[in-house]
Amino acid sequence: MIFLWAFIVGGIICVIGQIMFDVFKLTPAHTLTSLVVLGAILDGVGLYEPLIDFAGAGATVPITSFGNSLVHGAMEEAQQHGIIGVLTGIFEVTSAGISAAIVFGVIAAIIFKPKG
Amino acid sequence: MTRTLRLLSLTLILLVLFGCSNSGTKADLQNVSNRDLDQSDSIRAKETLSSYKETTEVHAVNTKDKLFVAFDILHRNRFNMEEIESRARNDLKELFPNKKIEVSTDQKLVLEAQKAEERLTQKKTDSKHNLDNEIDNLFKLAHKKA
Amino acid sequence: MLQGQRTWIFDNKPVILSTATVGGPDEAACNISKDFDLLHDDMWLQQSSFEKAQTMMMEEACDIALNKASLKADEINFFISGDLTNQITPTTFAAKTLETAYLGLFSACATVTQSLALSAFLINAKGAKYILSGTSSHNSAAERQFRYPTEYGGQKPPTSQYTVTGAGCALLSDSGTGPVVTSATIGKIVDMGITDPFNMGGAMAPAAVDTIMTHLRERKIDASYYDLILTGDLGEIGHAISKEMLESEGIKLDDSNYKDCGMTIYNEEQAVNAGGSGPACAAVTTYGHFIKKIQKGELKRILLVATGALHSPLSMNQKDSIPAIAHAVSIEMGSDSQ
Amino acid sequence: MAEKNEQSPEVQSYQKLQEKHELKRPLLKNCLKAFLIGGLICLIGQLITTFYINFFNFTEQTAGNPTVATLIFLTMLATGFGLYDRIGQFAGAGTAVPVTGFGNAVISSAIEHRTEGFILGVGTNMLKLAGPVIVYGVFSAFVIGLIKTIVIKLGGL
Repeated sequence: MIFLWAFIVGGIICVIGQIMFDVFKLTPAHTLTSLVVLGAILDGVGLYEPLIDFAGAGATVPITSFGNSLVHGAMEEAQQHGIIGVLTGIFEVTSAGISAAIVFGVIAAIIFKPKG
Repeated sequence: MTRTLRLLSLTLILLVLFGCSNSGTKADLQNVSNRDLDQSDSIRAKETLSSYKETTEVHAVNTKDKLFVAFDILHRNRFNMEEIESRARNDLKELFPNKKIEVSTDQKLVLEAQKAEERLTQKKTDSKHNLDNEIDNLFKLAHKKA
Repeated sequence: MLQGQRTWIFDNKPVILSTATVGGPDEAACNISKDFDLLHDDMWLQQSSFEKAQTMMMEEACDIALNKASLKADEINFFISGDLTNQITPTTFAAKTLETAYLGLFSACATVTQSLALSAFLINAKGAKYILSGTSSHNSAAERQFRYPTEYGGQKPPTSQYTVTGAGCALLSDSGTGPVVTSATIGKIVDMGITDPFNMGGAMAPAAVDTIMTHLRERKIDASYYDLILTGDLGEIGHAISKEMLESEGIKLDDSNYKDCGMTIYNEEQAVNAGGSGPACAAVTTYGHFIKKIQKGELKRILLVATGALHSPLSMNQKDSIPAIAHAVSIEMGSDSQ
Repeated sequence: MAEKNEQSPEVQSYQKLQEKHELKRPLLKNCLKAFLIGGLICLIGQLITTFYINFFNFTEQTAGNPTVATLIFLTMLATGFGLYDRIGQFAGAGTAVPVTGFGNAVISSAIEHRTEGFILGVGTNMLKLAGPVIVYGVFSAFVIGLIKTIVIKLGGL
C-alpha cells in the first residue's frame, strides 16, 4: 500500500513541477526553489509530516522534503531554546541531500568527464 | 520508448504486489508462563488497541515496569497517524498508570516488536535479564531521531 | 561598390577557391554527412576540453581548405573568423596556430556571413589576395556557456535548437576558379521583444526578413533572381514566421527556393527539436552541402542569410530581450556572373 | 517583460505572429511522463527505505537520510555515464523534482567544470544550479521557524 501511495504522491508532486515548467515557463532553478519554499511552508502549518506518514518516500524523495527537514531542524532547536534557537538551529540543520550531493559531486568530478 | 514504458509498468505492478503480501504472523503469548516473563499486561494492551477500528496489527512486550507497544493502522488513516498514536498513548497510560510506556507506529518497531514476541514464545528470551535487554533496545530505537 | 545604404556589390569578383567542413559525431549521422570533409566520432576530439576540441576543428577546416587550393598558411593574408564561446577564444587559438594576421568577429550564428562579407569586401578592394573566412561551434561548449551543464537533465522544449558541432571554412581569392561572392548586405539589430532563450528562431526571424527585404530593394532585384534563399538557423518556427512575414510583404517563396540550414542539416530521428543552430550550422551546411550544388551546377545563385541572436547569459538574466541580426551574402556560379 | 505597455504596435503584432507559429509544449503528455517517472523514482526510494528498515537498524524516521544518499549515489552513476540528461529530456520534472534532480544539478555542474580545475572550476561552480534551492530552503526555514515559534510563544496553535 505504501508503495502505491509513494508512487502516486511522488508523481503528483512532479506533475506540479511540470506545470510550473510548461505553463508558467519557469526555469528549473525557479521551479525547484519554489517547491522547496512550498515544502517549508507546508511543514510550518503542520501538513507535511502527515503526508510523509501517508506516502513515505513519495513525500521524502521530492525536493519539497528539503524545506520540510530544514524547518524541522529549526523547530527542534526552537523548542529547546526559544526564539534564539531558531537562529542557532538553522546553522545546525543539515540535510542529507545537500551533503550527499556535494560529496558525490566531488567524487564524480574526479572519476567522470561529461559525455557531451 | 513504448517498450521501456511497458517494462516499467510491469515491474511497478510486481513491486506493489510484492510489497503488499507480507502479512504479519501472530505469536501466541499466552504460552509464556514464567512469572518474570509474564506478558499478561501486553495482552491487555493489545486487546485495547485491537479494539480501535483503525488498527491492523499490534505487537507488545512488557516487563514489570515497562511496556512497549507497536501497531500498524489502515493505510487510509495514516494521515491522522499522530492523533491515533497519542490516543493510544493516553489510553494505555490510563490502563497502566505505573508503567513507563512507549508507543510507536514505525514500521521498523512493528517489525522488531513482533520479533521480540516471537523470541518470547519460542523461549529464546528466557530470563528477566534478556527481556530487559529486549525492551531497552526497543525503547532506544523508538527514540532515535533522523 | 556601395549600393543603397548598406549593400555592397563586389565588381572585382572575389572567388571562393575552396571550402572545408569538419563535423562531430551528431553531424556524422546527419542528412548531409557525405558533404563533410572530415568527421569525428568523439565530442572531445581527444582534447582536454570542449573548447580545445572546437579550436582543433577550426584548425582542421583551415588546413583542408588550404590543401584543396594547394596553398600554404603563410601565403594567406588574413584569417577572419569568430564563434560564440567566451570572448571567441577557440577561434583565437586557431589563429595562433595558423600564424596569420587575424581579425576576430562576433555575430553569434551570423558570424559566417559577417566574415564572408568582410573578406569579400577586402579582396574586392584589393586589400588582400587570400583570405581564410570561417567559423566554428561546439555543442557542449555552447550548452555549458548559454544553458546548462551538458549532463544536466533539463527538458528542452520543442522550440529549442541544437548547436552544431563543427567548423566551416572558405578560402577567398581575387582570382581563380570557383563560386563568386557577388554582393552582401549588412544587417541591423532587430529586437522584437522575445525573451525565451529556448526560442531563437522566433527572435531571429524578423532580422532575417529585414535583411532579405533590404538586400532585394537595394540591389533592385526580385526574389526570383536567386535559385535559393538560404537562412542560417531559424529552425522550424523561425522559418515559418519569416515565410509568412515575407509573404505579407509580397515575396512569395516556397520550400524549394527558401530553405533553412538548421532544418536541412539534421534528420528527423535526431532529437534536435526545432533544428540545428550555432555559427557552424550555416557554415557547414553552406560550405559543405550547398557550395557543392553550386559547383555541380544544380544551383546558380544563392543568397545566404545567416542569422544571429546576440544575447548573453548575463543579458538574459537581467531580463533583456534577445537582439537579433542577419547578414546576407550572395554566392553565384563563376561562369554565369561573368 | 516589465515594459509591456511601452511596446510598439509593430512589436506587439510580431509577438502575436510569433505565438501563432511557436510549437506548443505538449503539456498533457509531459505531465503524464513526469508523473510516471517521478512516481517511479519515489517508488524506488520507498523500496530502498524498506530495504534499510528490514535489513539494517533504521527506523522509518532514520531511514530517510540513507535513502536520499543512496538515490544521489545512483544519480552520480547515471549522470557520469551520460544517462541522466537523456532521461531528463523524456521525463522533464519527473527527474528534476525528486532529490535525484537536485543531485544531478550539483553533480553535472561539478563534472562540467573540472576542466577549469578543482578549486575554481568544480568548487566554485558546483552549486551554480542548485545554490538557490539551498539558499532559499534555509532562508524560508528560518523565517517559518521564527513565525511558528512566535505564534507558539503567544499561545496560539
